[in-house]
Amino acid sequence: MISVQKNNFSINEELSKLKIKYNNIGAISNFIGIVRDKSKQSNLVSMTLEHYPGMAEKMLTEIENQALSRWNLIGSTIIHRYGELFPGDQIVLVITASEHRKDAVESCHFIIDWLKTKGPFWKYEKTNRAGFWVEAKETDKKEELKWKT
Amino acid sequence: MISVQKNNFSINEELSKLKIKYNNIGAISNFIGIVRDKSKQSNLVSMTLEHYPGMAEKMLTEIENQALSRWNLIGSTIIHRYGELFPGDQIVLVITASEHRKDAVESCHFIIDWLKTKGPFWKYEKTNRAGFWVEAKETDKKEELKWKT
Amino acid sequence: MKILYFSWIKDKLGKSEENIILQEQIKTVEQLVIFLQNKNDIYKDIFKDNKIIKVSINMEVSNFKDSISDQDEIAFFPPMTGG
Amino acid sequence: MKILYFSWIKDKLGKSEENIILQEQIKTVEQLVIFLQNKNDIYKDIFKDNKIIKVSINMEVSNFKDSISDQDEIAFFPPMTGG
Repeated sequence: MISVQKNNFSINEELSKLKIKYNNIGAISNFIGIVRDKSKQSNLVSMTLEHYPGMAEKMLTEIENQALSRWNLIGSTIIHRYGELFPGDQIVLVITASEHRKDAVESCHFIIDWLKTKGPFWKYEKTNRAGFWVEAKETDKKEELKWKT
Repeated sequence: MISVQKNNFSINEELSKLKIKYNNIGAISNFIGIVRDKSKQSNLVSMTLEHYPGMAEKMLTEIENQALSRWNLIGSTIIHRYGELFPGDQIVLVITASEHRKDAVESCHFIIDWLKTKGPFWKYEKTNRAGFWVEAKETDKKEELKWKT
Repeated sequence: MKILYFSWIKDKLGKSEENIILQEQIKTVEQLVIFLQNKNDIYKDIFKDNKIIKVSINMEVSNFKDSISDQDEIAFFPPMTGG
Repeated sequence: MKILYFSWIKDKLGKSEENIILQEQIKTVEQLVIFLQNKNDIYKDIFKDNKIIKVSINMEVSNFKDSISDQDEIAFFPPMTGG
């Protein structure tokens, strides 16, 4: 299941949905991205996530399908928010469920690395001094490349 | 924070505790181990987790400290249950929180791999036909060894 | 042809999208960029270093050498920063 | 000396712990195992293949060659299956 949404999500609710829908889950990995309190130098006021509607959903579906084909997964959830978010707010949720831990753990890692460089989202940080678009990190590209096998 | 307990845990509560206690969290990884519905061949009735009281707490503290020293973590939680559990019940929870995702994701993976071979717990599975002690998997040992660097 | 702009590219242009009628001689993204740069200095400035700008054709990440047609939806954006 | 047993070892012995007075000539885990095996066939059977049994001394995973003393808490168990 993928969703690109403005609203917040509840990890408990999403976990329950997966557990009701599927049997024999033995391992669940999940990742939550959160707006930090601090930007590079100064305190963060807000972070606005811009996205490409349509393409965001398309890319999230693509990455979910890739994860499902590479690992033995029972189910998965990818939720990515957009709009103006504040320190402590949840940005992204990835859940992967499998019988054995290796599949859940690795695929969750894969999805989050992939989102960083292939998810059509752009972050605008407002601090108490200024506002700027967050630049993509070279290290993120490297993280994503390690899954190319 | 580590805990070896009979009672169930709530992932939401544990996440809230971490988020209240620490600032500037940007990434949270977590892993939940769950009792599956099926044993190798037949349906599972229950799984009893035996543990070595004292040593279990000692080993969980040790692994948490190792994770904190190897990765740049803001906080972490390891909860491992013992006693008789039933299909769908939660067994273990690992949470790692960091500023950047790499630290949270890798350390969570490390802790769960390590628990499999170094956590002094033994699993007894009761199916509708018989009962038996679960044997350690060779692959678990291999997973743990990949962290020896 | 619909062209979308994101992030600082949108800010510099002061618009998030525009519709243009694609002239027949424009066959690739590269040629479209030159056409845009000839419009004014803002475009010229934005596309002065192509390497930091990505393009998608119909929501598919693409190359500047790729072919385009008038029915395509093109988007220009800096490297993505999701997650 | 307190000795603890876990998992199928406990089941086979029908007990989860016992207290023994360590004879002076027993200096290592290995020697303790031989002492236990001499008690009866159940111990003999359990320890017939040491490789699948692990030992801890004072809650520290240890080797069968390691030294022990009467104040130690020893535990025998199969490979752990936590998580």
